[in-house]
Amino acid sequence: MNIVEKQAEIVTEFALFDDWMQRYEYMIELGKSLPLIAPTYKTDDHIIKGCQSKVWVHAELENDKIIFTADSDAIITKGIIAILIRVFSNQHPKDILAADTAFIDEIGLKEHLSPTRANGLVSMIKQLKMYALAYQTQLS
Amino acid sequence: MNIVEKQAEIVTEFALFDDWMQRYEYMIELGKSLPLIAPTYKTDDHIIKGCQSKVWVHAELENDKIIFTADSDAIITKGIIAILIRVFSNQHPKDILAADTAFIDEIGLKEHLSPTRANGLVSMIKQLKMYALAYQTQLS
Amino acid sequence: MYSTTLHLEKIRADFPILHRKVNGQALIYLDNAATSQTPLSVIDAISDYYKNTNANIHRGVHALSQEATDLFEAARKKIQTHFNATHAHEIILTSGTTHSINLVANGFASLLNEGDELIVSALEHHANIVPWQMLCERTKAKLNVIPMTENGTLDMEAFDAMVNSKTKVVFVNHVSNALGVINPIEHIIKKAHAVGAAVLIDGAQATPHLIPDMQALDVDFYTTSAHKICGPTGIGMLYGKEEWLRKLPPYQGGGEMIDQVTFEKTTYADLPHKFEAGTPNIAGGVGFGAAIAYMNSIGFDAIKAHENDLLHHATKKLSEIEGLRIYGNVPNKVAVISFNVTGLHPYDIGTLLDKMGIAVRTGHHCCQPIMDFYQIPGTVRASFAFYNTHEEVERFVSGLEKAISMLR
Amino acid sequence: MYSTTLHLEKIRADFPILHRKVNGQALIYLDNAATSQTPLSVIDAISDYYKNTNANIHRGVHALSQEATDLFEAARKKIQTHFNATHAHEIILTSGTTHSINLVANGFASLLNEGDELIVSALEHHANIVPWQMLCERTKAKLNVIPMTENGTLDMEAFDAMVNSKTKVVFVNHVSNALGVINPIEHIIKKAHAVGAAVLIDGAQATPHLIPDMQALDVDFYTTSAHKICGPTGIGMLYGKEEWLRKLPPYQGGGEMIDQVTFEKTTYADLPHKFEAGTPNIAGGVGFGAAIAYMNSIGFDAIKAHENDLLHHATKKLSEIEGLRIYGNVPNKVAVISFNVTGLHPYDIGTLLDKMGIAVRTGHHCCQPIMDFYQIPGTVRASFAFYNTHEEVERFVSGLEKAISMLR
Ligand SMILES: Cc1ncc(COP(=O)(O)O)c(C=O)c1O
Ligand SMILES: Cc1ncc(COP(=O)(O)O)c(C=O)c1O
Repeated sequence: MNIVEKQAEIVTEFALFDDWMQRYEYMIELGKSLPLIAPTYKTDDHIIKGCQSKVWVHAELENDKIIFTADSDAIITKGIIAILIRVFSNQHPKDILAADTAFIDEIGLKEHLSPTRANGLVSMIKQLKMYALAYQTQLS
Repeated sequence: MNIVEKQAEIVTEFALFDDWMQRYEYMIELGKSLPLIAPTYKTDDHIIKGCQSKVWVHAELENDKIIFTADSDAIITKGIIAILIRVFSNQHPKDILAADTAFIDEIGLKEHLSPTRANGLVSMIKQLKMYALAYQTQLS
Repeated sequence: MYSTTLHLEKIRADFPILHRKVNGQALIYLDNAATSQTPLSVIDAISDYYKNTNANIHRGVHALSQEATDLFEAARKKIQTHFNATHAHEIILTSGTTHSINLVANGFASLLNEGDELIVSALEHHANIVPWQMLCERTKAKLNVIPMTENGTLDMEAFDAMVNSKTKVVFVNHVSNALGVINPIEHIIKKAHAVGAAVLIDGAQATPHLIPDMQALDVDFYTTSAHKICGPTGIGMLYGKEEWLRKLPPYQGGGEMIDQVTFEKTTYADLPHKFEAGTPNIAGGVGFGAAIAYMNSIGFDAIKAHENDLLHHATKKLSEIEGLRIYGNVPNKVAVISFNVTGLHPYDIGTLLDKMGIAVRTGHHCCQPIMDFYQIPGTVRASFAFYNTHEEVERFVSGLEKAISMLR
Repeated sequence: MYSTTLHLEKIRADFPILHRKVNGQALIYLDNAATSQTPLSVIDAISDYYKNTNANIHRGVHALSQEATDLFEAARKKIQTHFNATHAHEIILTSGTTHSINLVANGFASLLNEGDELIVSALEHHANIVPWQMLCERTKAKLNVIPMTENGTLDMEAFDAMVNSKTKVVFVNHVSNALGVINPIEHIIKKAHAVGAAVLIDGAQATPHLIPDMQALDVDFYTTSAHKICGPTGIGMLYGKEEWLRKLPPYQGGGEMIDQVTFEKTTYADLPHKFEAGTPNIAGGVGFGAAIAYMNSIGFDAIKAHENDLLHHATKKLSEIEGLRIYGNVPNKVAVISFNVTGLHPYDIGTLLDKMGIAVRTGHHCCQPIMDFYQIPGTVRASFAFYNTHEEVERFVSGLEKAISMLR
């Protein structure tokens, strides 16, 4: 599946829920399935700034595609990064760079999109795209 | 005349006027009759702080009564200090210290009574009373 | 189930924001330690100022300027009276607690020598740490820290042992914002004065709950922010004893704070203007005065009684939740509850409570040293004001239970 | 006889204060350079903030805190756009021009060495003199003064000769508040940059009348106060080029401006927070944004055209009065007229005008060096805004004539 298809899939899943409780419960569920970062990468230079909780992200290139792994000490944050990784992992750097993230709004997480500092979603997306940019440069 | 009588006299004079223009014209007139300070006393240590215009005041004791002289570079200020001096000059220190200054309000100069810094009336009264206090201490 | 000491329905009508919805739910505002809400009388005082009196103050001869000056100075006077300062000119109007503390710390730069000692407490807000660290860097003075104990109080034996003839300034908050614990400032002030040290008390978290008496405390500097006590943002006060304010050099240079300016030499104005450079937050000052008046119209005795009710009610209920730990759960505290639940991150709890319309603060509360002490990333902090109700406490507790069950 | 460029009746309806009486007369407010009046849209933005959104900003996870943060940051963005700064984080929200200049002057303390030179102009407001004098005292840097000429302009030949490789900072106002003269800042900036010096422009008196373009000017620091441009008191901005803001150390210590705090070592937050310690004037920031929006809804071209009309009309009328001298009566100026009448004290004129409901400012306007240059105790200053009318100019001139006849 490409990025757009994955986003559509997630939007469909979230559309099943009637209220925020179900959405958050599902997000917490997703957090538990997050492909965990190797402990050796859980260092300060893998931390994403701008979150009230700690988020570590690591990226590796496999067959010209980026594989993301991550972790967080907060479970909702873990759910959010899990959603992002489900969309962006195993994709070409250039596709990651080109992707838009309007689906976040559609799944009812709009409040996390504000560029303020309490939540880290904007910083997370930025960081994932930074990795993509780095690998993209390396590839071309 | 004692202080209270002089204040009453001034209030009576000002009661003749219908509007602020006449009052201010009379004040300017009074300013011109101000008993002028001797040039040797027109020094920085005779200046009253807190006026936008400069006001110099000098006090001398004659027969246990204080004689005030003054000057200002602004004519309205000169009028104000002239009124004060007319009331307080040639009086006993203890009477000056005891005097209240509500008559200022009665002659329509209330705005000058605000303890803010642009006009100096409050500072002037304070200064005249300081002189009175100094001489009073000297006398007793 | 409204409290008997306060007419809460009437009081809540004074605060428009308390009637709004958040995420589809009636707002329960329990973030009062971060900033308090603003009653209509304060909002109106600010609006009225701009609609009727707005002018730059001091030195203006025209009527508006005089009226605006009078309003601003009347506010200073109200603040003086409220805190029982000896003189109105001992009340410096600043932009807030942070500004006040920086003003004092900067002023001591010229009064300290290498080897002098300063004492801070482990319970301080960053605003009462960082300015002094900057001062120590500039002067090579040494910063000593009163350690905290597991229950969130200060180790006063350690403090007593720390004070000596080299001690020059002691700065401690009256009430800890992260924990709500009231510190023994009377003792600290006496002890510091015995060696000739000055004491600055950060009262940002005390003034919403009690009235500190400047003369009775005999404190050298005391500071707070209007926005913590129903006033507007951008204004606060620094109380300073006259003799100390005369000793300290001015902080910022500009208009109002000067007597004479030439390029060769500048002399400074008298108190309080020496420390109030530039156009002040005039409307803010007027709003600050209105806030003090509002709080007093409610009455601090009634405020204290009601808040204590809320505190005890909430503490009791929370204590029944398994795995919940309250930090600083001591008798001598204000209506602030800082807690964690085993295995859960404060951010997760705060996020879910927010979805239920309940506003609490999560994180380090600008007190990283306290978090380091407990080795936690932060806490959930519910802080109450006199306009909160027992029903809100109930809804908060059941909301918390729901959040916990979702997260576990 | 309303101006054709602006719908003045409609505009004046936005300002409640313009309809009040002073000393029994309709107010004519000609003290706009001291502070401008506040339109309803700004007053309402502030009230609405307190009624609907008030919360402490940044780091709060709850909805109110997020909304308040968004409002505050949207204001920053509006200001950035208005002044065409490259980045929003180059806009530091301060409590006003005085605070801004002190922030920069303090920052240079660690960047200067003995023997370095600073250049100030003879036309500056005390706010742009005193902080630098304090800096010179701390660093032993030397303060050079660009002299002024009899007509109120700067002696640019003297400036050109003054700039050299030791010059580190040049600070000049865009427009002189005492005279209204527009200074050749483009030339000053270029010349200073040629020797690697930084330039701070005090724009407090320019921003009510024109839109300075940060990128086109290539200026290093630019500052103004919201209360000069229809905004609230207690808030202002410091624009700083990113590279300079990174170079300068923080000014005040406290919450928000830190990254990590321990008693051993504290690291600072990123721009703009590094310079915004403590709870900012949140409502003030929101009001500042609303003021910028309001001014743009009128349009600066229209503002300029109308103000020039008023200026020329008033200048022509005043010039006909015997013994009246206008200081800084040059073509390149904003709508400010500073004058004296032979033999009369400005205080007397101001006092009598006030009795007629006409608010002008008298005194040294926080520019004692200019008064010393002309050897006068002060001037009468009438400063116009876009909401003033030709009728008001007429009434001001005839009021002045009446005052003069009373005083002579
Ligand atoms: C040119 C100039 N600079 C600085 C200031 C100081 O501004 P504020 O008092 O708002 O800090 C003013 C305002 O009087 C001014 O006109
Ligand atoms: C104890 C304490 N000190 C200082 C501050 C800083 O106050 P402000 O942000 O109003 O400057 C706060 C507010 O958060 C506080 O709670």
